[in-house]
Amino acid sequence: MTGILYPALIMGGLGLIFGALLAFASEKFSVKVDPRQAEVRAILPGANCGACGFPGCDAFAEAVIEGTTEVSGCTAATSEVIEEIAAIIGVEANTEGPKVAFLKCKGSTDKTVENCKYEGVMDCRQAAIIPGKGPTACSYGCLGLGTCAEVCPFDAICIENGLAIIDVEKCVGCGICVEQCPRDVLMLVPESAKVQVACNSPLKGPDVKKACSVGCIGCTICVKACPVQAIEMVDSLAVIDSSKCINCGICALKCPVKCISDMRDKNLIAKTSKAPSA
Amino acid sequence: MRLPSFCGGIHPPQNKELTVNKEIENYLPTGELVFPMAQNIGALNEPVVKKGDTVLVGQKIGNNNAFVSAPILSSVSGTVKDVGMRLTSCGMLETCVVIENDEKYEKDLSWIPLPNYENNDPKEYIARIREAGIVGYGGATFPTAVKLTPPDPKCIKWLIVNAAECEPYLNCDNRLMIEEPGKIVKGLKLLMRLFPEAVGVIGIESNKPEAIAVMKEELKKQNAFKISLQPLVVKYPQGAEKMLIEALTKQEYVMTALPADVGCLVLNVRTVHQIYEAIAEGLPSTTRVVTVTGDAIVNPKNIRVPLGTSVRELIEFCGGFKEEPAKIISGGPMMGITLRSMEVPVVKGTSGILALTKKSAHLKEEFACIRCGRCVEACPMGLLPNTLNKVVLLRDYVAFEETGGLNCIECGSCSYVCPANRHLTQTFRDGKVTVMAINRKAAGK
Amino acid sequence: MMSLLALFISAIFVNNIILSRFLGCCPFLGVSSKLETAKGMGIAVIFVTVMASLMTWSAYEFILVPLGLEYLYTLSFILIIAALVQFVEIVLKKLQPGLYKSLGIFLPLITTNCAVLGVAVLNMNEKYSLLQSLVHALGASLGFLLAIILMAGIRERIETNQNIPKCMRGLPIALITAGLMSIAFMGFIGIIK
Amino acid sequence: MRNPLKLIKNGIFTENPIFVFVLGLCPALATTSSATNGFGMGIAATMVLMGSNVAISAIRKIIPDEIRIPAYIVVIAGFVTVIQLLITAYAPTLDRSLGIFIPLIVVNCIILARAEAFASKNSVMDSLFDGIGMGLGFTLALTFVGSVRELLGNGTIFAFRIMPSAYQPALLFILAPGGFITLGILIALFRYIQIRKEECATGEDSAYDGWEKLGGCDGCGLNAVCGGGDSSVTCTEENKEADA
Amino acid sequence: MEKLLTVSSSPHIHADQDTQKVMLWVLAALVPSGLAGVYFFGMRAFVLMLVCVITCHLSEFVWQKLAKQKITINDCSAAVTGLLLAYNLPPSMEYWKAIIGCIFAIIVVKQFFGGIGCNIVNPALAGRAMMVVSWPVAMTTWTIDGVSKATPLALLKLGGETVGGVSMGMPLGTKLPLLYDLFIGNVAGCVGETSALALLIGFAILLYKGIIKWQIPVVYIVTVGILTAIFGRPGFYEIFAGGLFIGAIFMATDYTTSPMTTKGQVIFALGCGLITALIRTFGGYPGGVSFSILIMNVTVPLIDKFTQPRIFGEAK
Amino acid sequence: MSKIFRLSFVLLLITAVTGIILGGVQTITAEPIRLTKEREHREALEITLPGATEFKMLKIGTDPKGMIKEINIGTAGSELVGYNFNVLTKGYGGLMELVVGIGKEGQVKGIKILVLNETPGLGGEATAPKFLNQFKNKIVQKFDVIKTPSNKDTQIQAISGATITSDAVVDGVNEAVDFWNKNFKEEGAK
Ligand SMILES: Cc1cc2nc3c(=O)[nH]c(=O)nc-3n(C[C@H](O)[C@H](O)[C@H](O)COP(=O)(O)O)c2cc1C
Ligand SMILES: Cc1cc2nc3c(=O)[nH]c(=O)nc-3n(C[C@H](O)[C@H](O)[C@H](O)COP(=O)(O)O)c2cc1C
Ligand SMILES: Cc1cc2nc3c(=O)[nH]c(=O)nc-3n(C[C@H](O)[C@H](O)[C@H](O)COP(=O)(O)O)c2cc1C
Ligand SMILES: Cc1cc2nc3c(=O)[nH]c(=O)nc-3n(C[C@H](O)[C@H](O)[C@H](O)CO)c2cc1C
Ligand code: SF4
Ligand code: SF4
Ligand code: SF4
Ligand code: SF4
Ligand code: FES
Repeated sequence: MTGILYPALIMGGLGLIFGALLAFASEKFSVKVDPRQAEVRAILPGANCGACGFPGCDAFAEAVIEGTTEVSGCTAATSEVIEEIAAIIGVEANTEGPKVAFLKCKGSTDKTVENCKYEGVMDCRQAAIIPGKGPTACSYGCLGLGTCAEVCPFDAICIENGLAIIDVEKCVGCGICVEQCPRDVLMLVPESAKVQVACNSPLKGPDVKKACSVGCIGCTICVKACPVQAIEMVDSLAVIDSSKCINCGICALKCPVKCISDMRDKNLIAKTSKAPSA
Repeated sequence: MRLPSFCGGIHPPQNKELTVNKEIENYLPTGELVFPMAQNIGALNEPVVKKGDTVLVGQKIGNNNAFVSAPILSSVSGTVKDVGMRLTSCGMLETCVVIENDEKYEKDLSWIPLPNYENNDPKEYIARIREAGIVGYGGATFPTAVKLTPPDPKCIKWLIVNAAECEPYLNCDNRLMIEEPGKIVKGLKLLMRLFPEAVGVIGIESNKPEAIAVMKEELKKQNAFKISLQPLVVKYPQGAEKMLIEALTKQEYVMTALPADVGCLVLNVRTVHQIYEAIAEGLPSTTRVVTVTGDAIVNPKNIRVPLGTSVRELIEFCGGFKEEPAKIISGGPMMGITLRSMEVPVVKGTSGILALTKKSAHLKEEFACIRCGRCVEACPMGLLPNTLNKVVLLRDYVAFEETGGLNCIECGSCSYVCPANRHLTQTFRDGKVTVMAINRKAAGK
Repeated sequence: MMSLLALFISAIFVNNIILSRFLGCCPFLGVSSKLETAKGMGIAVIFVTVMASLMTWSAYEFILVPLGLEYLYTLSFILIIAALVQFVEIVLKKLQPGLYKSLGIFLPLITTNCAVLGVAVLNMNEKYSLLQSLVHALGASLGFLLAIILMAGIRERIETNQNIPKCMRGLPIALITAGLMSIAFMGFIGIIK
Repeated sequence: MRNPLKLIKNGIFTENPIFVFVLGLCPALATTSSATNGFGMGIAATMVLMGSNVAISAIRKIIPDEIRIPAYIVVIAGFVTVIQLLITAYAPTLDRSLGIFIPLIVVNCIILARAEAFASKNSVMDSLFDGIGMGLGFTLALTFVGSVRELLGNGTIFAFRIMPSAYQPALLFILAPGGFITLGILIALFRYIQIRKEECATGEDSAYDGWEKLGGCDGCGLNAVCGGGDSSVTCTEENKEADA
Repeated sequence: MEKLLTVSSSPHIHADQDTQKVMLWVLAALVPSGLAGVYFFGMRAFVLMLVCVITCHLSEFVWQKLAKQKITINDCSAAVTGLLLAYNLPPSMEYWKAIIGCIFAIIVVKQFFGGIGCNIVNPALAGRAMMVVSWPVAMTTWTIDGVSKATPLALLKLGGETVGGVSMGMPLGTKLPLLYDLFIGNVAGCVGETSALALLIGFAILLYKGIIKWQIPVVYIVTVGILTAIFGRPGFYEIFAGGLFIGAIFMATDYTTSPMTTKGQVIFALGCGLITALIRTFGGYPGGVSFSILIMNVTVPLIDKFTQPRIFGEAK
Repeated sequence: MSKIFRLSFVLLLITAVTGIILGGVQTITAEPIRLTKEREHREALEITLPGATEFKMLKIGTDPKGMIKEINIGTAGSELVGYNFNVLTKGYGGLMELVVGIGKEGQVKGIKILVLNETPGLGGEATAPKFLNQFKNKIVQKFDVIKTPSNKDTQIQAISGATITSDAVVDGVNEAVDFWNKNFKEEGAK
């Protein structure tokens, strides 16, 4: 009988001692952790893209709980997710309309002039530090070496014909590509703004013409054509104020060089949505 | 005796023999001249002439009142043909004043030697240097007048003339010393009036025996006992300011410091020469000596050129190409920038025009780093180029800054030696630009 | 039989707890991607292993053996280790938050670290005296520290390498690295006779 | 109750403890110098896994959170000791070749991980089948690794000579380094097949980044224990339904 | 413009050296010892070299094809690995074992880690170590012309300690070879390691071409000499025995697996020397060069971390 | 406070129940384990000392090297067959334990290796009869290891590639022989 009694006693004794010890310790030295952090983390998209400015989703979740950042700080999250997070931590979410990236350039290889050969690292940022901000004739357009495609955490960009093509279905508007593009030729636009000027060159018409056949020549026809005065010229480049634009698309029709994109244009939609993911 | 030098560095083939014995020739351009408004570090100049104006040699055509700036002066007489965008050596269209040369070279007569310059208050020099549009000719084109106004002139102990000319191929400084040593020594003497505590040091790489002999002679002739001449080890980048100061004064300073912090002021040979001309001869900064060379050029030359002359004219003056050039470079082969067209003007910073054939312009594929350590050994700044390269390509700019990437002086030594042919320096340029942009943004916030 | 020094050296190099005994592999691979954390983990393991060796040795000699309950060693050792670790963790969190931040986060991982229990069991199997047990525990955990630091150094170098085939990144390549380290460490065989 | 077959399949393939979670490495490395040893270890661990899963599931309601870990460990250690006693009594050869690794089943990360992640949340029957599945997955993996190592390092599998006798076995594979290298390569292969499968299924390049993530904290497997349990690793009800 | 100009970042000139040239020079420096090997051990040694070089190249090619990577076999680094591995095998080694060693070296040690420049241990040495561990008998059997011989180091080991007074079954009267024979390589040993003279010629070539610096080989060899002397062995004789020369000159200097800075390299060489002396004197293997270098290879990332050069202008 | 009580109680319960179960299992398995151990022990003795039917453990006298762990005396009926020596010796991978049986005349009657941590395929081959049979029925003062085929009784050919292991085994056997010579020779000769 002792063969069963002793082990039971010894083990029971050990259990009693450690149980008491741990219970005592956990009572005495308890530290509160916020369970909401895990909850928030769980519903975040989890791309760890860093666009929120924090080193990963975990850090963002912590910051949200601590209240040191806006709930909407996660650019990758859809508005529903943001509302959900807001519900968890009990604040009102401030959600603007979703945004997508847009390329202000139509200068594909067949539309632009080649005036030098580039030798060096095949990366837009690296190429942009050589004289002329890169090897393309236009110093403002897309270089087409694909830095944006590489950094996009959602595989929303691919390079075709020397141009970055954005798949608006995949793009969540995190803005990483915008930040990394050395030519500043990408911008975030409201998803609802369907008409955009696809040129980034502030140069005068003749200079633009020398480099590219689809660049904005600053003719101001669009400015005059716009029924709601949403377009103005900045340094001989047309700029559309999306808050005024009513998506009528007249400017796109009138533009003599066709450098205004109407994203409802059938060809374009077909092209962007079937863009293979790189 | 061991000549002074610095740690690291490389020994590229000099190729100076192409022009070392060619006397400086004067060239007077025939076509239109183009004057970019951006020719110096600091503020951009605004054109002060309009289309149709007539201008004289030495007349101000671009100006800015900002502290760090230097005016642009016309190098020819003629009429302003246009004020607009032209391609410049930086590869972009930039605002330029274009002047139709009337080939008369009429001078702006207000340019006369500074009266009584040897005895008056040396502070007046500074105004003259600025008005003359003088910037550093060593490559960085920093407005010299600014450089000569350190917060405390007394702390300057060394006035260093950078005559290293460590870039292969180039000979413009070398020829200037051989042909006009008097002006250089006199210019330095003038400057030493500004800095009473300072001694003058002329640092020359020992591969220029003729220049060393001539300058020594000249120093003796002029009784310049406070000026010494120091031959230096032939090693690239001996002429880089930090390396030169280390070689001559055994002092180092951190990335964020200026030479003045260790009591030094470094000026290029031609800068000193030009200062003398501006003060004593009333000649503003309208010309510069350019070495046109390279294995694609028929007849390499050293040429004194009016600023604004097109590169194509210069190359034609040298007999054109004997072989198809693969690269045309403004400056030396190590630091110079490639031109994408010959239709760009010579500017204040153009020290050479180099036309390289495919053979000598090393065009090879990049391979994986084999960790040979040559770049580390070559880097005069004590950096780890292969690591920096890796982090930039991974876009880890924070690591780039932490690893000391901002210290890089873009000398290109690492890329030169890398057997895997990695484009190291290129990535550091991106790293530096990006980190500085990030920091600026952070500071602005 | 062995002198203490020989025991110590052999525990670090020759019979390295990870590279030749395969104890503590999970944390060795899991926590070795950064040098800093590897160091923290290694130090935490040293602390816990030595403490645990002391306690398990005492429990074995003074409780189990007198009562003839040797077969309960597994159960009592692990209970002691688990309680020890959790207790230390709780206390550290409260009293030394700084230390907790640097070391404490590794503590929970150590409960299920084979190395700690393994060393305790080895001490028992080899019938080490208390002093020998402690020296052995210290040597073995130093061996763990050495291995994990070397591993972390290597992994920091290869982590970002885009040339490593995709399916090999992370753990598989870490395992192969461990294999190569283990081959190298075979060179120490026989140094301690 | 959930589909037992599914649970078992889950343990063998989808959530294979060795190849997917990369848990329980010590026995997977130390006891796989031959197929027999690997198999023996696997069976021993399976027994413990089944027992502990059932027991923990049964008492999950009465265990307070604070002493969860010690309680689980006691249960597990109990089963280990039982197995150990049985093996010593009835399979002494196995006992000798597995040596210290039998008591070390206690700290085998898989067992505690399953206790935490599954048994403490699910019914007794489900836990039993989860234990069987996981155990089988573990056993199969160990046997497989053991076979490969034995084949290369001794020319045999389960002591049957396979390689021609001219083949002088490469001892490396039954020694420590061979363990690491073989396991590393096998895991890589497993992942490669997974990636390929995904690519075939979607016709796209795989975004199979889970593997990369596994290299970090998530891959540690101790995750479940340290409280950083990732919902994608544990086998919660929602996940299962989504699976089905 | 007739033809487009090339634009690029500076510098625009480049040293006349690339990976391929470096590797070809290493191969050239290995030729003398190869000749010595063939002279002393016969044509079989030559075939062994051929087999290894071809296998290495082929496995690199096949792997890169399968993994859809850039094919880089032109850089000849695989040839260096193959040749060095062959030099480290006993002349009687079976070919199929050598082939497995080569495949291990190239695929597992080099390509798994990302190919040239990315491996963490020396591929040739790891290949050799794998073979030592796998087939210890074959790797320590030295048959020349059908006669089994002992290497000088094995003899030294016996001289150093008589294991339980057991005569190790050496042919009676076996004596240590003369220092002269040792120097020119007329002793038992691996294909390319015996002739110190030939290896020194290779060293001279490498130094002259600036492929390697003198620090690692010299510090390594001197450390071994001094330490073994301290441990009571014939230090000077010792350094010519075994694979020390080939290891110090060709293998410890492998760029990829040695530290980047000179300081780091000296530490690395000291470590190699120490471990070699320890293994030779106390260890289970007669020769410890390959394992010492492998062990130190593993520490290279840490050495590199702690011997970074001082950034110009910054205080130490 | 009640929480502490509750926690301790639950843990007590679990551990105690586990303890009881284990105690039960132990009680059941104790006997088979003892039997297995005994059987193995006896088997080893029988193999190394064929002919003997009964074994009795002897108190160990003085063994200066501490290598001898246990000595059994083997008899068949009242007839002395020989002695079994359990010897500890140090091999390549750690301690080895051998049982050496020595007959009345001092001949080695059999060897069994109980604990072996050598490399499989190398030192592991020490258990092979090819190696162990070399000792059988030899009456020798001291065995030597050689690397070539042996031609003398005293010479034992080493396992190829495992000289250290071979040395260790021979050392152990020598120790047993030595001990026999010193302590039991007279008895055996009687
Ligand atoms: C932003 C900037 C500020 C500078 N400020 C000073 C200054 O205040 N005083 C001075 O003596 N030099 C100043 N310099 C000049 C530098 O010290 C250095 O002489 C110049 O950049 C040319 O050096 P480099 O050709 O080696 O690049 C400044 C340079 C830069 C780029
Ligand atoms: C890598 C490197 C090499 C340089 N080489 C020279 C040179 O050979 N000669 C020279 O005058 N300046 C050279 N410089 C520029 C000097 O650092 C420094 O800017 C200049 O001497 C200052 O004089 P300045 O303001 O008159 O140009 C070099 C700069 C760098 C970064
Ligand atoms: C992986 C490995 C395992 C080894 N295992 C043993 C062993 O079990 N027993 C042994 O005596 N030597 C072992 N050795 C040692 C070597 O075989 C050693 O060279 C040998 O003992 C001496 O060679 P020899 O027996 O031919 O004289 C091993 C070596 C290696 C590399
Ligand atoms: C000086 C020098 C020594 C080398 N030594 C070796 C060597 O010992 N083993 C080897 O596999 N490759 C060697 N290589 C070739 C090459 O560097 C090696 O394959 C790389 O480690 C592959 O990443 C050597 C190369 C050089 C330049
Ligand atoms: S959009 Fe910008 S980053 Fe993208 S390819 Fe064009 S230039 Fe490069
Ligand atoms: S396209 Fe740009 S904005 Fe859109 S998801 Fe990709 S990186 Fe973010
Ligand atoms: S370019 Fe920068 S990193 Fe390269 S050698 Fe020069 S200073 Fe060093
Ligand atoms: S020189 Fe080139 S190959 Fe050598 S370490 Fe530097 S980057 Fe790598
Ligand atoms: S099984 Fe995970 S640490 Fe040993």
